[in-house]
Amino acid sequence: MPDTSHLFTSLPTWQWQLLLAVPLIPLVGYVIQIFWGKHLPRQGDWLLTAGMGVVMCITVYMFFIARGHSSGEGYFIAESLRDGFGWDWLHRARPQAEGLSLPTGLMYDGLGAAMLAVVGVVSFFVHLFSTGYMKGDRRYHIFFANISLFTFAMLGLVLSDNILFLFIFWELMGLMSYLLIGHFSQDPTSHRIRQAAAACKKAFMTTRVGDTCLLFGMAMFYFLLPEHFNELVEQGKIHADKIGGTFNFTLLWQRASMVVEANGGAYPIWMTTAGLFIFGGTVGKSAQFPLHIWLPDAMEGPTPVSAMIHAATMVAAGVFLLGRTFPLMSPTVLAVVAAVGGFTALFAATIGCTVFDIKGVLAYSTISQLGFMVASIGCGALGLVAGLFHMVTHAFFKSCLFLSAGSVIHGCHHEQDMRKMGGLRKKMPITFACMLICSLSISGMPLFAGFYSKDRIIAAAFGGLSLNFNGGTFAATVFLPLAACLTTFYMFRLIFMTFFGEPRDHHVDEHAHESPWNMTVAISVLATLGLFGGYFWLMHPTSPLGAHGTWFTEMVDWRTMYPGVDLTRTNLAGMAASVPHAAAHGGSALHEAGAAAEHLAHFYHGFNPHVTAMIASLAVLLIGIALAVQMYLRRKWNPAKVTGALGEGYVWVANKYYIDEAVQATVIRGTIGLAAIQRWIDENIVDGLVLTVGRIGKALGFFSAWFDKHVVDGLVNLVGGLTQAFGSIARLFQSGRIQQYVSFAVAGGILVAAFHLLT
Amino acid sequence: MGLSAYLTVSILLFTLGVICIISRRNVLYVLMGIEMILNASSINFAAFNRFNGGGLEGRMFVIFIIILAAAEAAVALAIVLNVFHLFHSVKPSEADLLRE
Amino acid sequence: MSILAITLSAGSLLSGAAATELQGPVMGTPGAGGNFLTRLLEWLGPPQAVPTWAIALTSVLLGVAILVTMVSLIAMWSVWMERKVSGHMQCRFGPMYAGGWHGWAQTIADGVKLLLKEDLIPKGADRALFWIAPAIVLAGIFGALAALPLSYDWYFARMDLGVFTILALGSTTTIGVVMAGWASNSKWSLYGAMREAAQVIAYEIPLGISLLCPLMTLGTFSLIDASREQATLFGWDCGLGWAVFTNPFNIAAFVIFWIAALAETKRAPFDLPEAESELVAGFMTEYSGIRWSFFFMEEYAAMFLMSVVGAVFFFGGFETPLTALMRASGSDGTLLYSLVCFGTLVLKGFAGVFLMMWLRWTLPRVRIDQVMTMGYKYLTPLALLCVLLTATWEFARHLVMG
Amino acid sequence: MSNTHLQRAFYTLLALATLAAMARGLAVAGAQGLLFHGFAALTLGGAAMCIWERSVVRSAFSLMATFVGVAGLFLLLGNDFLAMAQILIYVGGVLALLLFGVMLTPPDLDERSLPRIGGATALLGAGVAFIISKVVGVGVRTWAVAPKLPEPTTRARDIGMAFLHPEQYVVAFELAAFLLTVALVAAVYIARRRRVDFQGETASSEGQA
Repeated sequence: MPDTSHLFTSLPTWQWQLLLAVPLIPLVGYVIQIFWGKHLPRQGDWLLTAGMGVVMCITVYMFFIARGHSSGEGYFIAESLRDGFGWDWLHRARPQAEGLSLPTGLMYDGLGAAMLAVVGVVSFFVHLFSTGYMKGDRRYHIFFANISLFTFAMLGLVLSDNILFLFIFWELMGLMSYLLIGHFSQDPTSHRIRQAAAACKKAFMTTRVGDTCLLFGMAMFYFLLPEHFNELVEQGKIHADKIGGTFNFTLLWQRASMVVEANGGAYPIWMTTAGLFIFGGTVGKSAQFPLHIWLPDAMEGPTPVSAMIHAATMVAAGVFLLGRTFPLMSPTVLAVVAAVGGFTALFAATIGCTVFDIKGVLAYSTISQLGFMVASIGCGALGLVAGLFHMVTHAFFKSCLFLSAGSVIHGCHHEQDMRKMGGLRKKMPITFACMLICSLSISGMPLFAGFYSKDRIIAAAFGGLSLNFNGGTFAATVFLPLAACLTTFYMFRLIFMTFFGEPRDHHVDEHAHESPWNMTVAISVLATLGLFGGYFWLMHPTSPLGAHGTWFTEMVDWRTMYPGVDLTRTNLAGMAASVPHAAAHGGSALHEAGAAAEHLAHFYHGFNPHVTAMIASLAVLLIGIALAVQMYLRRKWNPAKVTGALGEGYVWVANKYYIDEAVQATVIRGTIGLAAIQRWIDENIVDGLVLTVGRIGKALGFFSAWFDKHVVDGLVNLVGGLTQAFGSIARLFQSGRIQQYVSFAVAGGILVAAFHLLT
Repeated sequence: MGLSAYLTVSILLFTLGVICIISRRNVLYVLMGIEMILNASSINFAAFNRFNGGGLEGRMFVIFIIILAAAEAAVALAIVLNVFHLFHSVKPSEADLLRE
Repeated sequence: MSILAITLSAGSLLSGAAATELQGPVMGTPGAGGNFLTRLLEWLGPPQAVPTWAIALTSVLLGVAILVTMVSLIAMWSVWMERKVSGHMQCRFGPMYAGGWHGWAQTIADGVKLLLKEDLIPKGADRALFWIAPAIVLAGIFGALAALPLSYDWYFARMDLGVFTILALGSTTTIGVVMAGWASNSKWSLYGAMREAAQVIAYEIPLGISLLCPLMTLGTFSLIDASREQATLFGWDCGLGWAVFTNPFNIAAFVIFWIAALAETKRAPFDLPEAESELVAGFMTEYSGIRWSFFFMEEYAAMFLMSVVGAVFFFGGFETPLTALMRASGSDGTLLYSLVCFGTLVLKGFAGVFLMMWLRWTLPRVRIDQVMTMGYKYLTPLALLCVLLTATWEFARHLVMG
Repeated sequence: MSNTHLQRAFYTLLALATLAAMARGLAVAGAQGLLFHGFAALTLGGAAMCIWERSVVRSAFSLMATFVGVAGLFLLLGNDFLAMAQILIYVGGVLALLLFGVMLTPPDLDERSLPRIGGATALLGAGVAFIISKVVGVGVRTWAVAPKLPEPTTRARDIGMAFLHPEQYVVAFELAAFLLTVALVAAVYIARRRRVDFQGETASSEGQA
C-alpha cells in the first residue's frame, strides 16, 4: 500500500482542542439549557448565543489557519488520529483479531474548514436573529436548546473523520429537525399545531428512507470493500497486506481507488450499487426528487429553523456527504446523480414560480439550488468543486433570504401570503436591501457571490457534456440554464410582490414595521456575505473575474482533496472513452485516463466553457428579470392571463405535480392496506387458535374443579379434623401465660441437664 | 480467674433472669428477664472464646446477640405499648384473647 | 451526701474506664507503653515488695484525682468564658468585680457558694435515686474523659477503640439524667428527662455515622493514631493533613457532627431538656448546691470532650505546622513536644467550646418536634450519604495514589 | 417483717457479700480477682435488685448495674470491643428504651410479689444449685487450669475485616443489618397509633366480654 502520510498536514494539539471545542460548546450549552434554561435570566438565550459566538470566532480563526496552509498548490488535509488525538471507540485489543474497531478522530481539510466556518457564522446569526424573532414564544428555552443541539450535530458531522460518525450525527440532525420543525406542535396555543405535527412527522419519515439507503451503502463499503481488496491481494493484483473493514474516509478513498485501479479502471458492480445507496442518503437529506416532499412542509417550523435547515445544516449535509464520498462514486452513479440533480433543479423551479407563500417560494428555491449542486457534482471533478462552492455561497444568501423573509413575516404580524403584502420597501428598508442583494446573488448577477458558483456549475455542466456525454450530463446541461432562468424569475416575482407596488392588505400594511436591531444586524451581516462571500472582489488585487480562482477553489481542489487518490485514473476514467483524441493513443483504459487528465487540466485552465457559460447565465438572468418585471412590476402581462394561457399545465405545476397525492395513493395507502390484511389475519386466524386453546382449557378446568372439590378437599378436611382433635387435647396445656411456658421450658431444661449429668 | 468462675456467674445470672420472668406479673419484667438471659449467654460465649484461644468466633456470637437484643427490645417494646393500648394493662396474664 | 456521690462516681470510674487500663496488668503485660502515671510511678522506683497491682491501683487513683481536677478546671474556665463571651455578644461586660481583672475569681466564688448551699431533697422524691443520679452522670463523663489522650504520649489508657469508648461511655449520662428527672418527682423534671433521652438517642445515630467519615479517611478508632495520620498532606509532613483538607466530604460530615454534638451536649439551640422558659430548669429543677453543680460540670466537660473529638478527627488533633516544625528540627519526643501537643489540643478544644457559645447566642431554640424531625429525617440520611460519598472519595484516592 | 425491712436486710446482705467476695478475690488473684468479684457482684446484685424492687422504674435502673457489670466481665476477658458495644447498645439504647416503656405504661400499684419470688426461687435454686455443683465441681474444672493464656491480639480492624470478609461473617453481618432494618420498620409500624382500629377492636372485645 503506498505511503501517503507525507500528504497529511499535522496540526498542533491546541488547534485540535479548539476544533473539539467547536461541537462541544453547543452540546454543553444544550445540556445547561435543557435542565436549567427556564430558570436562567432571559431563559438562557444569551448563553447559547454567546457560546455560538465563541464557536464562530473559533471556526473563523481556524478557517484562516486552514487558508494559510492551503494557499499553495499542495494538499491540506489533517487527521487528528495521525497527530495522536482521538478515541479508540470500541477498542480492539489485537489489531488482527476479528471484530469491530473504530478509532475515531477529527478531520480537518479545506472543505471541512470552509463548511465549518459557514456553519459557525450562519448558526451564530440565526441564534442572534432568533433572540428577536422567537421573543414571547411559549417554549423559548426549548427552542434554543434544540437549535443548539442541531448545530452541534452539523458541526460534529463536518468534523467526523469516518462515515459511521458522520452517520450518527446525520441521524441526530434528523431527530433535531423533527423536533424543530414540530416546534409549534407542542404549543397548545398555536393555531398551526396540526400542520406542524404532520410536517415534522413527514420530514422525519421521508428522510428515514434516505437514511436507510445510506446505512446500506455504508455497510456495503465496510464489508465488501475489504473482501474484494483481499481477493485482489491474493490474486497478486495489489501488493499490500490484507485489510479489515473501515469507516475512515481517507482509508476508504485510498482502498477504493486501489481496487478500481487494480481492476483496470472499471468499477465493480457492487461499488456502483453501494454508491447509489449512499446517494440515496443525499436524496433524502438534500431533498432531491422524489424525496423532496418533506422540505416544503418543513416551512411549518419557525423561520430561523428554516434558515438553519436550508442554509447551513440539514440539506447541506447531503451535498457535503457527496463531497466526502466522491472518490467512491463510479461514473454510472455520477450520471444518475447528475440526472436526478438536473431534473430536481428544473422541476422545483417551476413549482417555485406558482407558490404564493413567501417561505414556500424560498423552499422550492432551495430544492432547485440543491438540484444545481447535486447535478454539478454529478458532472465530474470540476463540477464537484463548483457544487461544493455553491453550497457555501448558497448558505450565505439563502440564510439571509430566509431570515429576511422571517423579518418580513415578523413585521407583517405573521402573515406569509405574498398576495397580501406589497409596498413594504419603504417600511422595511434594511430588510428590503438585504433581500434584494441576496436575490441578485441567487440569480447569478455578476460580482455577487452566487454568480461565481453558479457560473462555475453551468460551465461544469457544459464541460461535462463535452467530456463525457451521457444522460446525466445532458440533463444537467439542458435543465440547469432553464432552471437558472426560472430562479431569476421567481426571485424577482417575490421581490416585486412583496416590496413594490401598492399595499394590498390594509391590516398587514398597518402592522408592517422594521424589525429590532438583533434581527437586522443578523440579516445585514449575512447579506454582506451574500454579496462578497463568493469572492472578495473588492479586496482582491487582481482580476475581478477570478482568473486565478476564487478563495474556495484555492482551498478545495479536486486534485488535492483526496490524498493518495488520483481521480483521473479511477473516478473519471469512464470519461476517457469520450475524449476525442484519447482513442488515438489506442491504449488501455488507464492510458485513456491519463489522456483525459491532460485534457481536464487544459480544460481547467483553458476557460473555454466559462465564457460560454457566463454568456448563457447572463442571458438567462436577463430573461428572468425581464419576465418578472413585465408581469409583476409593470403589470404589462397580467399573471392571471398568463396562467390561463398555460391551461392545464399551470394547474399541474401549481399542485406540485401531484407528487404528495401520488405518494399518498401508493406508498401510504399501500402500507395501510397491508396493515389491514395483517389485522384480518390476526383477528380471525391467530385469535381463533388462541380461543380454541382457551375453550379446551376451560373444559379441562371443569373436570379439575370437580376432582378438587370432592377428592382433594375431602383429604384436606380429614387432616384438618384430625388436627382439631389433637389440638383440643393440647389446648389443655395452653394457658396463654408466658410465665407458665417459661417455667415449663426451664423445668424441661433442668431435667435434660440432670439426665445428662446423672448418666 | 478460671473459666468456671465466669460460668458460675453466667448460670446465676440466667437463673435470676428466669426468676424475673416467672415471678413478676408485669410484662416489662419479662423483657428485663430476657435481657438478663441474653447477657448470661453472652458471658458464656465470651468466656469460652477467651479460654479457647481468643479467636473471633465467640465474640462474633456476642456481637450478634447484642444486635438481636437491640432488635428484640425495639419490637417487644412496640408490642408492649400496643398490648397496653388494647387491653389497658401490661400484665401478660390478661392478654389472653388467643385462648378463646 | 455529696461525699457519697463523689465516692460513687470515683468507684464507677474505677470499674468503667480505668479497668481498661488494668487490663494490661490483669492480662500479664504490665508497663509496655502503658499509662503515663504507671510509667511515672515506675520511674520513681518503688521497692520490689510492692506488687504490680498496687502500682496499677495507685496510678488509677492518681488518674481519678487528675480527672476530677480536670473536670473542675474545665467547668470553672468554661463558666467564666461563657459569661464573658455572652456578655460581649450582648454588648455588656460580664463579670467585672470578683478578683479584680475582668472578674476572674467569679467562678471560684460561685463554687464556694454552691458548696455552702443547703442540699435540698424534695419530699416526694425517691431519695436513693436522687442521690445517685448526679454521680452516674459524672461517672459517665469521667469514663469518657479517661479515654482521652492528653498528649501524644500522655494517656490514661492506650485504647485501640478510643472514640468508640468515648461515645459508649458518654451515652450513659442519659440514664443518669432520666434517673434524676424521675427521682425528682416533679413534672418539669420528668419532661426534661424524657426530652433529653429522646433527643440524645436520636442524635447519637447521626453523631456516630458522621464520625465514620473521618474514621474511614484515617483508618483508625484511636485518637492518637488518628492524630498521627493527619500529619502529612499528600506526603508532605506539614502538620496540615487534616481530614477536612484531604477529603471534602469530611467538611459536610463535620457540620453534621457538630449539630449532633450540640444536641448531645444539650446546648442551645438544642437545650430543650433544660429549657428555662418552659420547664424552669428541666431535669435539674429540683437540684441545688453541689449536686446541681455536678450536672453543670458534666455539661461543660461534655462540651469540651465533643470539641476535642471533633478537633482530633476533623482538624488534625495534635498536629499543627508548629508540631511539624518541631519534628523537622528534631525536638520530637521531648517534654516540650508533649507540652506543645497538649496545648494544641486544649486550644482546639476551647476553640470548639467558643464556637458552641457563639452558636448559643446566635440561634434561637428550636421546638422539640423540630429537633426530632431534624435528627431522624434529615441528619441521619445526610450522614449516611456523607459516608457513601466519603467512601467513594477514599476509594478513588486509593486508586489514584495507590 | 414488713417489705421495707426485708428489702433493707436484703441489700445489706448483698453489700456485705460483695465486700467479702472482693476481699477474697484480692487475696486469691490480685487486682484481677478484686475486679472480677466486683463486676460479678455488680452483675448479680443488679439482677437481684431488679427482681426484688417493687417499683418498675427502680428495677429498670438497677438493670444498668447488670449491664455495666457484664461489660466489666468482658473487659476482664480481654474483649474491649464487646464491652464498649455492650455499654453503647445496652445502657445507651436498650435500657433507655425500657425506661420509655416503663414511663409510658402506668405502675401496677397493687403488685405484691415477694411470696411468688420466694417460691420460684426455691424451686429454681434447688435445680440450679444441683447443676452448679455438678458442672463446677466436675465438668469444667480441668479446663479452668490452663496455666498461661495467650495475649488476645484481636483489634478493631480484625473484627471489621472479619465482618466484611466474604469467607467469614459477611452473610451474617448483612443478615443482621437486614434484621435490624426489619425490626426498626416493624417497631414503628406496630407502635403506630391507629385510633380507628383500636376503637373498633376494643368495642368488639368489650362486647364479647
